[in-house]
Formats: sequence, C-alpha cells, structure tokens
Amino acid sequence: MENILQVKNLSKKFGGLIALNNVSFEVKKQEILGIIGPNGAGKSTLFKCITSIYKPSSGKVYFEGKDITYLPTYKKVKLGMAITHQIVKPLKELSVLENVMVGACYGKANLSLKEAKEKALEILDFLGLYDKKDLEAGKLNVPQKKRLEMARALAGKPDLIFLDEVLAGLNPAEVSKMLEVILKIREKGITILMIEHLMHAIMKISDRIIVLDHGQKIAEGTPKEIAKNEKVIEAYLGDPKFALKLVKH
Amino acid sequence: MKKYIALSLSLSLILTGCFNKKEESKTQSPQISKTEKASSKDYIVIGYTESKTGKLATESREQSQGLKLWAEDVNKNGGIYVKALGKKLKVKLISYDDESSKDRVQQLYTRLITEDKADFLISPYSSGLTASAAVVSEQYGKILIATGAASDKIFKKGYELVYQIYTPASRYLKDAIDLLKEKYPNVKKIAIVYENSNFAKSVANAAKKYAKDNGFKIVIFESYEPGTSDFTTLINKIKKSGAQAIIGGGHFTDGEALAKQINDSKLPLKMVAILVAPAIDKFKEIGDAALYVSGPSQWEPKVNYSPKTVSGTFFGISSKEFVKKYEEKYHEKPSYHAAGGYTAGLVLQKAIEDAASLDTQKVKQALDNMDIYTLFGHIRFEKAPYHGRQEGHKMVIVEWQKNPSLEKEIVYPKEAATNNYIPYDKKFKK
Amino acid sequence: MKKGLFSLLISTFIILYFLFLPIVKSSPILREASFTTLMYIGLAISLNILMGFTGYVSFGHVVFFGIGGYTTFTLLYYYNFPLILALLIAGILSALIAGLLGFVVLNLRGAYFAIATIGINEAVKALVNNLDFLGGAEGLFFNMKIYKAYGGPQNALWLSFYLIGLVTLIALIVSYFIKHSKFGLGLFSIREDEDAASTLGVNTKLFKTLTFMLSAFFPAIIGGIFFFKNGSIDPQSAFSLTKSVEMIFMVMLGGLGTILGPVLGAVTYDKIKEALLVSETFKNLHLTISGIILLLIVLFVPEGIVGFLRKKIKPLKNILD
Amino acid sequence: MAILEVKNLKAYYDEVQILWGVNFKVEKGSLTTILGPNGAGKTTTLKAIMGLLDKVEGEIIFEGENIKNLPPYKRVERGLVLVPEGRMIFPELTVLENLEIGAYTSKARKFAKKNLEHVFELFPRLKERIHQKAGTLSGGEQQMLAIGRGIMACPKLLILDEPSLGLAPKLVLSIFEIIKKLKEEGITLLLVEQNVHLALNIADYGYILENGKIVDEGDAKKLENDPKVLEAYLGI
Amino acid sequence: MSIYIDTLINGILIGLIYSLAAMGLALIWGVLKVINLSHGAFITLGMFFAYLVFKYFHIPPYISVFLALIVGFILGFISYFIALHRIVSKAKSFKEYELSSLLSTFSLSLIITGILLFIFATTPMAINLPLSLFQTKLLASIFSIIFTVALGLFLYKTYLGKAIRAVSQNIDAAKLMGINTTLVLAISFALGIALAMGAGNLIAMVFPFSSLSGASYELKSFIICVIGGLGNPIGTIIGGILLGLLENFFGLFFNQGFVPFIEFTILILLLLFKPKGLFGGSK
Repeated sequence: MENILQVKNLSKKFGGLIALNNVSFEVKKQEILGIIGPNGAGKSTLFKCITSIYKPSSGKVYFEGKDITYLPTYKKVKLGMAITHQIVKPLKELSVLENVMVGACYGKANLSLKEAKEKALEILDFLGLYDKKDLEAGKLNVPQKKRLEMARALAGKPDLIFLDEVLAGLNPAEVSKMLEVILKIREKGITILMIEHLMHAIMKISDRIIVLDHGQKIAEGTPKEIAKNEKVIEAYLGDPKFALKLVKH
Repeated sequence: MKKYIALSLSLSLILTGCFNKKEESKTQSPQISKTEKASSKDYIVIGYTESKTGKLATESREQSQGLKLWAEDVNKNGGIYVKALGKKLKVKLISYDDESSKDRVQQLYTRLITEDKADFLISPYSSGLTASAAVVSEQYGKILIATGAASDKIFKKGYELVYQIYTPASRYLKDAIDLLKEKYPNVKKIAIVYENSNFAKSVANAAKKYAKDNGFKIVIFESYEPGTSDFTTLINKIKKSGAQAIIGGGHFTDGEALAKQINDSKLPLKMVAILVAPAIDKFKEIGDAALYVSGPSQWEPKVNYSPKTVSGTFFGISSKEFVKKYEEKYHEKPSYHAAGGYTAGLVLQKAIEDAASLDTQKVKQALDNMDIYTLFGHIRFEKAPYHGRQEGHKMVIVEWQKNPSLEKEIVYPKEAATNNYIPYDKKFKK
Repeated sequence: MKKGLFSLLISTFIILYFLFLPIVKSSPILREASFTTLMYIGLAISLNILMGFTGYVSFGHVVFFGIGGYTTFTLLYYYNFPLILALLIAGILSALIAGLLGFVVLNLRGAYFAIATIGINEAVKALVNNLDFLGGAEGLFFNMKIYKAYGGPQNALWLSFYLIGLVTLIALIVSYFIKHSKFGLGLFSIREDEDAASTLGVNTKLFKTLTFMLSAFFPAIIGGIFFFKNGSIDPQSAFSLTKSVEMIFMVMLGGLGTILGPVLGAVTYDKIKEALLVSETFKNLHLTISGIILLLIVLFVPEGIVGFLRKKIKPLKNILD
Repeated sequence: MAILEVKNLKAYYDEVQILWGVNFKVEKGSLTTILGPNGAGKTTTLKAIMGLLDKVEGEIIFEGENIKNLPPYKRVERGLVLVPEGRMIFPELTVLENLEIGAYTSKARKFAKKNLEHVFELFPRLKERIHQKAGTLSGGEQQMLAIGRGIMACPKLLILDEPSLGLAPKLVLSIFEIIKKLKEEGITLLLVEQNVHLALNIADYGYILENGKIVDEGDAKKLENDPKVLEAYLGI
Repeated sequence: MSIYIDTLINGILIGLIYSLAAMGLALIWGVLKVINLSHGAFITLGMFFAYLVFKYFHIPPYISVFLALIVGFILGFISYFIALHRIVSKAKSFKEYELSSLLSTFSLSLIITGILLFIFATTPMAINLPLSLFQTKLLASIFSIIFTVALGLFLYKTYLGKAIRAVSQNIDAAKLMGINTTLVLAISFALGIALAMGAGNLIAMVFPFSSLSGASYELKSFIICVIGGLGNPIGTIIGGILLGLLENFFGLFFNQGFVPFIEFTILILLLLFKPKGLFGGSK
C-alpha cells in the first residue's frame, strides 16, 4: 500500500531538553496508526512537529511524497491534514455549528459559507451533536467537546487526521461508541494517526502501533507484537519487577 | 439585503419627517425671528468656550475670569447702550467646556450661535482651538474676538469677522532682539531653543528670521518636546556653541525649568529672554534663578495705561483700576490672559457703541475702523492681507530684578519702562 | 429573520436618523451634534472590526485617524486635490501603512500588542511634530479659499456632514458583511483561539493583517473629513491617545464584536458626554464621572449593552447581534 | 481515626459536573492511594480538597472539621498540603527559595530550619543545587523539589498528585522510595497515581475512581489482584 | 571633553530618576500582569502630595516621601479592591483579564486626573528648595538607588517578598503553599502605587509639574520596563539609565526634537524582538 505520510529523523529540542530524538516512521493510506508511550514521552510533540505547530529542530516530513516539513500549519490543513488537540480547544463563544463550519470553510474542503453549513450539519449528525448545534461550544461537557474536535477536523474533508487522546475521559460506553466512529471515518478513506492511553481500545482498533519513550521510538509493530514487547511493558505499563524490588527493600 | 437597507432608509426618513412636523413652528426662517427678537431683546448674548479641563485649563480660566469681570462692570452700569434700540442692554455670557480639544469646539460654537442665539463670540484660549471656532463663526456671519490666540496663521485664512487682541506671534520676540541690538552691539551669537508646540514654534521661526535680518548669527536653533523638564543637554550644547544670548521657551513649566537650569550653568549671557514664564507672577518662586531673566509680555499689571498716559482715544478703565478690581474679585494678580479677556469684552463694547447697533456688518465696520487705547494698550486691526490681525498692540519686555526683593520690571519699550535693563550675567559677578 | 439582519436594520436606522434629522430640519446645531455622533459611530465600528472580530485591542488606533487627517490635509493644502479623491488616497495610504505595521506588530499578543500600538501612535506623533513639511508642531491651516471650491464654508460643513454619514454607513455595512462572511468566521476563530484557528486551516497572519488594514481604512477617511471641516490640523489633536481610549470605551460600552454594539456604544457615550459637558452640576467633574462610568461598565457589564440585553431579555438573544 | 474524610463530594468546572459524589477516607498514619484512568476526576478531587475550585458541594472533613468553605491558604495552615501534578515549582526562584516558600505558613516557619535539613537529607541532589534557579533543574529534580517543598509545610496530610508523571523508570523508583520513607516516618499520605503496580505496592488502602465516582475500594494487596482495577485502569 | 562627562553624569542621574518613576509600574506589571494605566496619575498625585505637604507643613519632599509611600500604599490597597479584585477573580480568560485590567486602571486614571484638574486646573507647580538643580537630581537619584535596594531586599530576603515573587510565577502553586494570594496581590498593587506616589513626590522637588505631568513619565516607564524586563528592580535601574543616556547623548549630537520618536521606535523594536527585555531571553 502507498504511504500517505513519511516522517524521517524528526527531532525537537527545547533549550537543552531533547523532546524528540530522530523519530522515523511511515503511515500507509487508510491505516489506523496508534502512538503510545508514557506521559512526557513526546507523543504530542511529535504531532505538533508534523503539523508545524512546533518547528522541528531537524528531520523531514513528507505528505503524499512532497516535502512539507516547513509549510505553515494552515497550509498543511489545506493539503488535507486535520488536527485535534489533546487539551480541547473549542472556539468557546461560537456556536457548535459555527465551530464545525470553520473546519469546513478552511480545511481541504474549502467550502463556501453556505456549503459549509450543510456539511457541518451533516457531520454533527454523524457525531451525534446535531441537537447541540446552537449551543455555545464552551458550554459542552468534556466528551462532547472531544466529539466537537473530531467534527471540526472531519468537516474539512481531510485525507489524514491526527487524533490526540480523543478517548481520554470517556466512559467505556462512550469509548466504544467513539471507536465505532473512528472506524467509520476510516471507511470513508481517511487515514488516522492517534495518540491514546487506553490500551484495550488502541489495541483493538489500530492496524499498527508505534511506542515512544523519552522522545525515542522504542517499538513498532502490530498490537499483538507490542503487547508482548518487554521494553514497552517496562516503559509504559510499569514494570512489576520494580514493584517487587521496593517491597523487599 | 438591499431591501432592508431601503426599508430602514425610508423608515428613518418618515420618522425624521414626523419629528420635523411637530417642531416646524419653531424653525422659522431666520430673518423673521431676528427682527422679532430685536425689539424684545433684553440681553446681548456673548458666547465662548472655556477649557475647564485639559492642558489649557489654567490660562483659559484666567482669560475667562477677565471676561467675566468685564461683563460684571458693564452690567453694573446698566449694560451697553445700543442706539438703534434706544436702550441699554445687559450682557449675558454663555460658555461651555471645550476640554482643550478640537473635538467639540465647532459643535459648541454652533450651539452657541444657533441654540443660545449668541450675538457675538469670544474665542477659546489658544490658536488651535480658535482656528476651529473661526470656521464656524465665519460661516454664520458672527464676529469672533480672538484673545489668547497669537498665531499669525489664522489670519492668513482670509477671515472677514475674526479680530485679534494679542500681538501676533511673529512680533513676540521682536522687541527682545531690538533691545539686544540697541544695548549690546557686540553680541552677535544667539541661541534659540523653543518648545515644539504650536505657539512657541511660530514665535521661534519669526524670531529666527528677524534676528538674521538684523545681523545676528543663530548658533543654535533647536526645539524640545512639550513636557521636557531636563535641559542639561541643550545647555551643554549652548555652552559649546558660545552663544551670548538665549531666547526661546514655550509655556510656563518648561520656561521655569529652563530658567532654573540656565542659572545653574552660570553661563555668561547678556540676555535670557523666555516666552510666557517670566511674565507670570509665579515665576518668582524659583528665587534667584529668576533674577535678570527677561521675557516678552502682552501686558503687565505694572503698565500704566490710562487716559492721561496715552495720546489717542482711551476707552474703559485704566490698567491700575483693572488690577485693583481683579485682585478684589479673584484674590490674585491678573495675568495678561486675564487682561486679554477683559479687553476682548471692551473692544466688543466699544464697537457696539460705535456702531450704535447689534448688526454684524455695522459692528464689523466699527471694528475695522477702531483705533483706540485700552488698559491693554493700543488696539488696531489690519485690513489686508491679514484682515483682523492685531497691528496696534505692542509687547513689553519684562525683567526680574531685585529692588530689594525680587520684582518684575518693565524694561522695554522706553515709554512703558519702569526700570533699566540689566544684563543677565550681572548676577554671576560679585 | 436571518441572524444579525435585525441589528443591521436598527444600526442603519440609527445612522440614518442622525444623518437625516439635521437635513430635514436644516438645523446646523443638530448637524454639528450629529457630526460628532456619526464620527464616533464610524470610529467605533472601525475599531470593532479589529478589536471585536479578532480580539486584538489597539490602544493607538487614533494613529490612523491622524494619518488620514494629515494625508487629506496635505493633498488639499499643497496640491489642491479634490476632497473625495484626497479622502480615498488617505484611506488607502493608511491601510497600506497598517498593512506594513500589522505584519510585524500583529505577532504580539494581548497587552504587548496594546503597548506597541501606543508606541506607534506616539512615534508617529513625535515624527510629525518634527516635519516642517507637515507644519510640525504648529500644524497646518486652511485658507478659506479652499472652502470656496465647495461653495463656501457653510456648504463645506454640510458636505463634511454628508460624507461622514456616508462613510459611517459604509463602514457599518462592510462590518456586517465581514461578520457574516467566511472571512468573518475565520476572524472569530482567531479571536477565540488563534492556535486552534490555524490548526483548522485559517491563515491567521494574513487574516489579521487584512483586518488591521480594513480597520485603519475608515478612521483615516473620518480623520480626513474631520480636519477638513476644522480647517486646521496639528499633531496634538490628530494623534490624541485620549481619543484612542474613547474608541475602545465606546466599543466596550456597546458590546464587543457585535454589529449594533459600537453604534449603540458610540451614541450612548456621545450623549452622556454631551450631557455632562453642558450640565451645570457635572461639567467640572466630567472626567472623573466618565472614569467612574467606565469602571462600572468594565466591572459589572463587561459584555456591553448588547450583551446585557441579550442576557436579560430572552427574545432578543437570537436576533440581537 | 480518619484524618481526612470526604463525603459526597461534587465539583464543577464552569457548569460541567466532574465529580458525582465522591466518598473516601484517609486514616491517620496510613498511605492511601486513589487510582483511575485519565479524566476520571482524580486531580479535580484533589483541587476540590485544597479549595482551588469555585463550585464544590459535599463535605470535606479534616481533623473532624468541615473545611469546605475555607480559602486554600487556611487549609494549608491546618496542615493539608498538596504536591501538585506537573510539579508547579516556581521556576525563577532558587531551589532554596522554593523550599522557603514551602514553609510560608507561620507554623511551618518555626520548623523551617529543621525541615530544611530533613529535605536535604532526603534529597542530597537538591542541596548541591541550592542556589540554582528551579527552572533549570531536570524533571526528576523538580519533582524532588516539589515534594521537598511539601515537606517544608509541616504537613499533617501530604497529598501527592502523580509524582511519577513523565519520569524515567529509574527516577520513578527513587521517588517511590522517598514516599515509602516518608510513610515510615509517620507522615500521613494520599497518593494519586497512574502507575498502578507501584502505587498499590506501597499503599495501605486504595480507591478506584472512574467518571467522577468511587467504583471500588479496599486493601491495597486485595486491589492489586482485583480484576475491577484492571478494567478501570487499563480497560482490559 | 567636559561636556561629554557632564552629559554622562546627567544621563545617569536622569536615568535614575526615570527608573524611580518606572519601578512601581514594573512591579505591578511583573506580579499582577497588569499594565497599570493609572501609573502616571498616581505619579502626579505624588507630586501634588509633595507640593501640599511642603506648602502647608513645610516638610521638604525628601522627608515627605515616606509619608507619600504610606499614603500611596493605602490608596493602592483600596484601589486594588475597587478596580481589580473583581477582575482577578471573575475573568474567564487571560485575554479578558488583560483587557479588563487595562480599562479599569485607565478609568482609575481618569478619576484621579479629573479630580486633580478640578482642583488645580493645569496650573504649573514647583517646589523650590534652597538646593541647586544638580543637588535635587542627585538627591532623587540617591532615593532611586535606595528604593531599588530596599525593594530588592524586600523581594529577595523577606518571606512576603518571596511570596510576591512566587505569586507572580504561579498563582495556583502559591495558593498551595499557604499564601493568601488575594492579600499578596493587593499588597503588590499597593506597593506599586506607593512607589509611583513616592517617585512623584521626589520628582516634584526636581522639576516643575502640573496635573498632566504624570503621563510622560508613564510612557517613559513603559519603555524602561520593556528595556529592563520585569524580573527584578536591577533591570529597571539599568533600563532607566540606558534611557537617560540615550536621551542625553542623542540630544547632544542631533536635534532633541527627535528624541521621543527614537524612544518609541526603540520600544516597538524591543517589543518585537526582545519582549522579555534586553537582558531576558529572546521570545
């Protein structure tokens, strides 16, 4: 299958701190690629470097074969990337509908205001936010805000969507509903890159998983391979042996 | 969209129309109301704005106090006799706050003319505001007596009905230069430092030209920003330039600071002539720093203008009487702003009496022909090309001297002098 | 009714009211009073385009008023340009300057942007103060002859009045169309969260700069008209920080980011001020009283008149904008 | 005896309800832990206890008294001390100044000198960097500083919010060793953690928080082998 | 040669006076993140305070400055609760906080200026001590250094001072340290106002003034804060001296009229490229 996104030796330094260290990977069209790792492992930084929210210190990003490393964020969005935020960023005083319309107007779809409204309503319906369309976005609760983030991203008709912890804070029922949504999005031909903490969810849904720790890629593979990987257990799940050490001490 | 605009357009037209109908009776054509009023008129209404707030508040208040004193005097005598009406009319002053800003001057003057039905107008304080007011007064055919406005530029505008009381800026420092030339033929190098403001700049430009024409060399010609309080650098520059006299200044605060700092520098100067500050009584608060500082003044409490001292027609009270009355009423010495305010009233009064009418054209005629002396000195207006600019009035030069306490003396011109000029550097020679 | 149209209607009505009342009554006093009101409305609408739609608070916006005033004045004074052309040039020049300034200054956010705009205003004022070509601190004065070309001062004042009404109306309509356009939606997303906006594909830098230019265009024309009418111009009155803050005050008073807000805010402010200025009891303390009123608004009705009405009167919630 | 008892705690951000009636107790001298997935409301619970939220309902009983309406600083004065998530050190203050600020309350000031020695004993690394600006410390050192600052406040109950967050495993280990030491010294502790194994290993008693409610509780040993824990935390 | 030395000395003295004026603004800006637009008005208030105390009680400004500090502190404390407390506790976002605080402090300035104008109009005032200008400048400069040292010691050596710095860096964490943040904010604002009034009090003995004099010191204070950064009083001193030297040397070689233009251009450039001050890191 063809690559949609290729990341080559991407690094990011903040002052003396190395947040990302030579990370390389590829994303295939229409795949769901999960990114996991402990807090502070550099997952969000990775997203932000790919989408130009941060300027990478070194490395390259290719989208559909083109070098887009230093394109500004909005141009990447226009090319077909869509971004959701870990800390949701609703446009608080705009209505839910208007929030989604921004995505439709300025994403790859580049719709007129009128078309955007239709598209936005369609997407809100798809994500079950239709009855909230006239509410101020700031008044939504956390799961609704997460769905709003998704809706805004989808409204731009992207080819590739970045989901940063969209499942966090959702209850199991909501999680499974959201997973269904994600799968449906993929069915539309959209590639998905997602950061997630909920292990069972990401295991279930991802085609492949990348594990980051301290800014480095420590593992890559299918969910099954990852679940067995010793390094991953140690870095991410908390090593049971450590715990034992403490007790005996 | 267009529909809505059209709709609201017509709606507002209808509404304004409605209001209009109700008040139609009030807005009769002006000619009719004028004659109607003329017979039933009890007051001569005089309108002006005062800067109660903003940066001109102090000077403006003094000017307004002078004007109010005049109105009081007139009304005590029963008013101004208007022959055409066959009776004396009292004077009614109406004023608003212009906040020292152009924003509302035109609005307030229009209000004075159309709503308060002012017969005559007095200018706000300062040339900038006067210029705004003049645009309005001129187009309504109202006479505006401009006091507190020394700019020449206003009178280049081709006004017909604006009359200036003050000596214009172009002649402000002329006398100081004359004095210098007369007394110290050896002095050749002059430094001109002035506040970068409307008034001071026009004075400085005129002084520069006049000094050059009289064979002086301008070694420094430099401005400083309004609000400047430290002049050390400028004085250092002057020191370097070898100037023998400093003329300049701007308003009171900077002038006072300038005088203080020149004093500290102990420069051997023949003359330190500063605008505004030395003419104001408060100047003596800086003590010995004020000694032998001179400056031009439109008018001084010490000047002695009375029917006995002048050769032409004298109108109104003598300057001594004015000082006395003013001090009684306001418990402070009158400044030239105050005298200017009083004089503005006097000039108007004289013109009305001469014209024997309140008709603008007749009063204009009287003003054009006016050639009188008042407590302020000589008053005569130019005809052309700068119609209305003051040409009769002369400045005086004051100097702070010690006899034995610090006092302001008039040193120039000779006719008005109360004492001789003493060179500035005398204070440093023991 | 489509959202916002109701507000546009009321706003248009208010502007037309102030425009036609003096005309119908042919009353100069009303014209003068309405001139100030319309000028304030126009300035408030212009600032609102920037401040209300993008959230950037310019404390030195009067700089464009001054630039426009000086451009118009110079063109008329030295080159005898026709007024309308001079005004258009003033607007365009001011917008271009805003474009250049905005390109760099709009990188600053919040209070730093506010301070920078104060700095720009003061720098320009200081520069003009020293340019003899522009009359320096003395300023420039028209000869009455200039008015002759417009049928004498009386007609010139009426002309200024029609023009200010027209410009204000155009500013209103432009601001309405911006607000309800795709562009406007982009601006509002910048106001809410600039970072989020750019991740949704909004070219924030371009949008901000364009808006800055637009919000500089109208004040310049208004400044041109104002100083034409006054017959003289000087740096102190052209670049007065007080007027800048008054503009902010009017926008806040009416309701930030709304269509009707700046109009209501300007009218209310102007009428309050007028009343204070001529009131016997308050005229000496009107500065203090405006201070107290401003403080009360900031503390207790930060959403302005329109926001307050929307909150308190339910039926207005969806139609008032 | 319970030093802290939380009864039916409800909390809101703006108008959104986050906590739906949380109940738990911390026994004096014990180490209690609250576990739960991201967004379950752990940090919100702690903020509510400390008085950092505007809208809170229910009872927060500390040493037998409801402190729900006290401002945060009064709670700290009584000995309720939180080492916040993300450390929240004062980056422009030196290490020493950070610690001194930790002992801001009048009671703590009296013991400042003694406590300072104690902190340096626990974290010799901090003593080496005593005059360095706290912002220049590494993540692990900052966490030590945050805990040290908590100790400076003379806590009767020390609450630790995710002390292992973003730390390398080795550092996580040493932080937990310190926590254990503190417990042995008799300080009552409330620990909120993602790292289930480590937390339950050193804790006496645990609560599982999910969607703003306590869904399970029990002895730490018992919880470790409880499938409910795994479900709530790992979602397995 | 002596001209250059004169200019250097004067530049430093004037610079110290400017930093004296800027100190309060820097403190409030640094701690509360509020650009106090009433700063100039309080400086003016300090000037009139000095004037009245001198006129009626014959206490010279270098003594009455201590009274001015006390009065300023009380006024500042009250002003905080009138104009800022509600905004600090109610603002929904930092953006809103910034805008509202700018406007509320501006309205404070309108109120104060309005009262001053009502009473004194714009009558120029001056306090004339039997001292030369150089002596008064020197005296004010010494106070500037004393204030800096005292403020530095207070901020760096006392518990309250450290608490103020802590609050300025992270207000939530400060709450967790047992700091009564409302009180600390009010005290910081009060201190800033006290410094503004103290500065005005001292400047009044050097230069003449009127009801509107504070404004120009306020603008200069902005520039100083941007040059020196907000971190500590030393930055303010250095910022002030640099400004003083710039003004004096520029004026010596070029037309002085251009000084404000240069100053504000520098302000804008610094904001763009070095918003944390010349000595802070880049943005």
